[in-house]
Amino acid sequence: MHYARPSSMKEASSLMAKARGKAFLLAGGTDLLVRMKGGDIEPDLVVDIKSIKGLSEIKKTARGFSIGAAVSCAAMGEHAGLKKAWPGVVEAANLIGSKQVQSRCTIAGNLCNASPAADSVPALVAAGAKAVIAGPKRKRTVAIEKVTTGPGMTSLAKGEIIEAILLDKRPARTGDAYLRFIPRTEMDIAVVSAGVNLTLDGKGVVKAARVALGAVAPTVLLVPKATRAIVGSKLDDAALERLAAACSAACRPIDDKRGTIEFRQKVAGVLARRAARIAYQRAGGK
Amino acid sequence: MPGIAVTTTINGDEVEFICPAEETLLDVLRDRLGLTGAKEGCGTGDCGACSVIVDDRLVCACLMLGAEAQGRRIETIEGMAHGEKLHPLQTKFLEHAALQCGICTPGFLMAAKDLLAKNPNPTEEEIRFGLAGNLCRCTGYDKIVRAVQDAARVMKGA
Amino acid sequence: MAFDASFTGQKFKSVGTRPIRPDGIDKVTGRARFGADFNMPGQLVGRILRSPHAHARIKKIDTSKAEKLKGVKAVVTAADLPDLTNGDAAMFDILDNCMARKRAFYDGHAVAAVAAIDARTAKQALKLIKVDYGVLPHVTDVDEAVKPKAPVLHKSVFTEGVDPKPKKPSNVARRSQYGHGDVDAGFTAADAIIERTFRTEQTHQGYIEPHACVASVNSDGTGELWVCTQGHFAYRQTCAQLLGMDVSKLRVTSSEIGGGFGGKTHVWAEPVALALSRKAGRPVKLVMTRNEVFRASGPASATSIDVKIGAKKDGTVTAAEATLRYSCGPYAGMWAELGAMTSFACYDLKNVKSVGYEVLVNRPKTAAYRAPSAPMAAFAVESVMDELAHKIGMDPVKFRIKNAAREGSKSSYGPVYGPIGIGPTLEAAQKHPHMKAPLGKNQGRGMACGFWFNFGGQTCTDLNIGIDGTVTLAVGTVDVGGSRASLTLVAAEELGIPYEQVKVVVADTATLGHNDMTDGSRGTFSSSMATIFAARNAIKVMRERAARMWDIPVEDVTWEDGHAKAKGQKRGNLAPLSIKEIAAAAPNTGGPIAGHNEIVADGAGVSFATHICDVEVDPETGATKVLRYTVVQDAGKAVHPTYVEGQYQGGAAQGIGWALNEEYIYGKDGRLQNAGFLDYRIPVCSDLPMIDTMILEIPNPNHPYGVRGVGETSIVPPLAAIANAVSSAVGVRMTHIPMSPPRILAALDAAKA
Amino acid sequence: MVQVALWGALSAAAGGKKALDIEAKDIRELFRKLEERYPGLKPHIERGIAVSIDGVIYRDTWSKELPDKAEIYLLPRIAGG
Repeated sequence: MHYARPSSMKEASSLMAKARGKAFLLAGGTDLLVRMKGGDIEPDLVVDIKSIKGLSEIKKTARGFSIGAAVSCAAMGEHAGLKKAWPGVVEAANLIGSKQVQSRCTIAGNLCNASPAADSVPALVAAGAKAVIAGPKRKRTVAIEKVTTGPGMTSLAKGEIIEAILLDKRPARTGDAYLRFIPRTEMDIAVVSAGVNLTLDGKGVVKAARVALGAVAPTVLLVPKATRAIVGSKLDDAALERLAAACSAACRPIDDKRGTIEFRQKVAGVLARRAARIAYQRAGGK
Repeated sequence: MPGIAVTTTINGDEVEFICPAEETLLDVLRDRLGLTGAKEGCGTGDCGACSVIVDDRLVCACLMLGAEAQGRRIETIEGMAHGEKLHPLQTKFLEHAALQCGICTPGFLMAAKDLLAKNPNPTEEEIRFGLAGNLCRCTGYDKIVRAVQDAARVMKGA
Repeated sequence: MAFDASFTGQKFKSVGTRPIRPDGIDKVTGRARFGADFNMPGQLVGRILRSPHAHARIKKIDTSKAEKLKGVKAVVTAADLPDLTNGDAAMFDILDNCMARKRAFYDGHAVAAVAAIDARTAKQALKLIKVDYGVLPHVTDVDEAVKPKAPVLHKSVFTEGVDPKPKKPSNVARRSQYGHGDVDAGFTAADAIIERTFRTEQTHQGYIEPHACVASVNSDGTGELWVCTQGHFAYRQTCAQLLGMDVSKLRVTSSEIGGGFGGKTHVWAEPVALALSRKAGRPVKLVMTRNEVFRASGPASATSIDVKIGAKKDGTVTAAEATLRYSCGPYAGMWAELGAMTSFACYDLKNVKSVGYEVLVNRPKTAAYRAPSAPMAAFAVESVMDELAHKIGMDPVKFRIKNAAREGSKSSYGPVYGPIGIGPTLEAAQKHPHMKAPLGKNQGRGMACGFWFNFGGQTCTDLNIGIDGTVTLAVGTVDVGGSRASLTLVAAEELGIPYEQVKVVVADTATLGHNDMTDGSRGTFSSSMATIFAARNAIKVMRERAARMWDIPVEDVTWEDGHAKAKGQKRGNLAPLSIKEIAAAAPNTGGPIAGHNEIVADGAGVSFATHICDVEVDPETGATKVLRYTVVQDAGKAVHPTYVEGQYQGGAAQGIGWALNEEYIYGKDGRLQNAGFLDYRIPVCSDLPMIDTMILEIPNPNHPYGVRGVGETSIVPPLAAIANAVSSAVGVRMTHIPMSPPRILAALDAAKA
Repeated sequence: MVQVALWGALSAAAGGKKALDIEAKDIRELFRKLEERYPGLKPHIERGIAVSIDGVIYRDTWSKELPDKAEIYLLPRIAGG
């Protein structure tokens, strides 16, 4: 195995594009090294992107936030501005693994690992976040939900690297939240999860909503019917029940070692309902 | 395949080593540098027995490549005491019998040190969640939490 | 409860205090050397190739390519571990488990091993070994395995203990039965009967330190083994027999051990490491990965248990019956039998019957796990006791107190009890403030009792007085959880000197006589007994030396407070002699001073506990949070109370994990799906509350200080205590452990439907 | 004379007998006489069995004396954790 530590995106992209054999990017390494240990993969090349300038920074821009691909989730949790604007995204990022894992793991890595159960992804999808993807020839910006195409699979071409994750600026009366279900209180992979992002009008009526579910389908699901269930409501009990039912109905889960189909369907609705309530309060609703 | 030459700082001392690209920091510490205080309980970041502090952040040495240590500042259990003087956490772990078999102890001490550095006045719940990345199978955690609470008290007074 | 006055009156100076453990400083500074922390010159790295199949014939193994790889120094298969067991069936099973011979019996069964110059080469070499498997039908489920059409693991197994002998082979290796009286008559006399079937899934001890050893075998037939084990003498015996070595020529040193809980009472990879070293002619270090620990060491049984108990309206249990099916892995054990013996041991019953079936399945060999087999039986029995109490309208604690075994009760497994602690633990629990604390919405309280036998066994110690009067105590029981602190206290107590003047070490197999393992809660019980007698022998020598120093008859020398004192009026002017003074004069009074003792430390008193817990269940997700937990247990005499509390808390925590989340999950292909700490979910710090403890001291009349073993019983009640609490919180009786959120939610849905 | 109760698999190995009266002064003599009378018990004794004498369990001490009229239970040698 070769280890490379490029100092620019161009160099990194070129290394990845030209690599013969199996090449992997290394940011936090909290998925990559586990897979190497288990013998699932034997990389020929590992490209460490942490020395690339700017990649370890959270930038506040005119349009919102740009989170570099090498920013650790712990650093996201320490960024007061980001936390205030996108509490749901930050709490989702901070749920990945232990404190030890938090010091290293990144949301870009969480996204590219392409697990349906990735904690940060439903929150990012609900938030309408975008990924800036740099390739050998051009840069493109795509919606988060377009990045993963199935378990372990992404739409990234050879040589393409996520450079940053973009989050919009937050207007007033908006709020997001993320909840996941795990059997323990920490250290587990989500059995089912839900991210909700709401915008209210001056009267507390839901104007816009995005609801995303994790671990209930091959990729994170954006649920338009859930949006329809609550837009126009003040998130009363009936709206919440409609939301839960829409989420349960949208699930296409499997039975596996972490949970059953029935459990995931039912709890997806429960979590969406609970997350919506938190997001609503954060948006100033009562 | 040629190894990678790495210069790093461990417990305040500059250290040089050469390791294959795929070797983890844990294997470097234990097998190349003789620092066996960090333990391998799982090799997959699930038990925390290999916890070390890298540039003021707590990490699992099993989830970091040795090559990544270049230019970093690493603290391990071997550097926790100052000469003969134990760190208050070490003293409190002994006084509270916060260890039975002791295999998880170095990892817990590093995690607790990191926790108190970032939050000198943690609640019981903050301690429990802060140490959730470290598995202990002997104690049921009760005495570990009490030792950390007591150490926090002592360190604030010092 | 009758107490032996000679025990309750004992006054101790050291025993019962809480000093810092002697091995502590090495453990908080990272200096303690565990199994994987030791190296030898020229050492190779050993790795094991394991079967990916649950059940397969091994047709052929081609190691030639691996042998040719540069850096590979030895490859071994079953051919390198020939059968030297001479008809000893139990030993053959151990051999076959260490290295599969004709068939691989489970996913993870070792089939070959390599020793190479580094880990990378060893890993590559494993890939070059070609094994030609003939895949066979498998069965991993304990209930499926007993069905008539289940694939039979061994054609040679005909259920033992059944008359007449069965005509067909089956997966039921043995039947055992315990009890007395007439259960049918008992049930006829009952006003209320509860009958239910329970299931528990397979759990692992989950010690944080994987199995690790360094083996070195020389061409002259001598060898050394450094290993993390609960019993280095037992490992020596087994390894020497399997390798055809002389027991005395294999020196085994026990490293510091990173947890065992029964899992390190059996050999796993150690004979393979020795075989590799013998073949390579160099030392070999072999450390299991966590994946290997889960797949190929020894978890506890999965079980399926039927329980039926009947009682009169006044609360008298009239009959109790249990049928217990325990999985053994591919080799017969006595796991169901232990379940049958312990199931009703807490109670004084007129009519009781328990029947155990040892069931063979394609899973790793079952090993001991802390009070082996008792927690599952207690779960079933204590759940039914709880339900029955409610059915007759009696408080569950009162119901248990009314039926509790006491001194003179005939136990359900046969013998009549001496002084025991079940009654007192129940009464203490009844009076505990925890019992009266208010409960909120979705919360429930449960309690349960537990029993374990405790062992004694072969033990010896060497106590040497140093030239400066300090004391070295060499013991042969491995220190798993702080026993060196307890044994230091005992030596200090008996000699009458300060704790700091005694240093305890665990001796290797070449420097001390045979000691049984640290299992069965025997470490402190038996080694403290041998230490007391060794100290008394040393005191006898020191009295003789003092007599010589004073030139008076030895009968006139007594021993008090760490000093020799002269008796009688005319000797009143003789200042007492300290150990230091006697030791300083030793070269001239007869040479070195020591005390030895070799015993069979029999008479370990049985142990009982009662646990109380409160839980809150989220009815929408099935998640359970343990809010409060209290352990009440009899310790006989707590030598170092802090470490006794630690045993109570640790056992309770393991039981909580077992009750709520821990389980082996097998796929249809017979492969283990969760061989890691990510998906085999042992409790993390944030899962648990503080665990309150209450130590009762009902002295064991068979120990000089009244000590009982304390290590195991604490894992027996939690499964039932939590099940009773959850059942109370959700209003549905939970019969399948672990009570994982999907199971709780499914049970709630089923109850609604 | 002591009364010996056989439990579990041992009873089957002794032709279904659940209790026996035997003249034996210690555990060794008890085992020897049991083996003579019931050869089926021999493999069990070799595998190791524990003896409960008036409620106290002995695993290894063959020289342990059996008091007259003592209540003796033969139990399997148990494993611990």
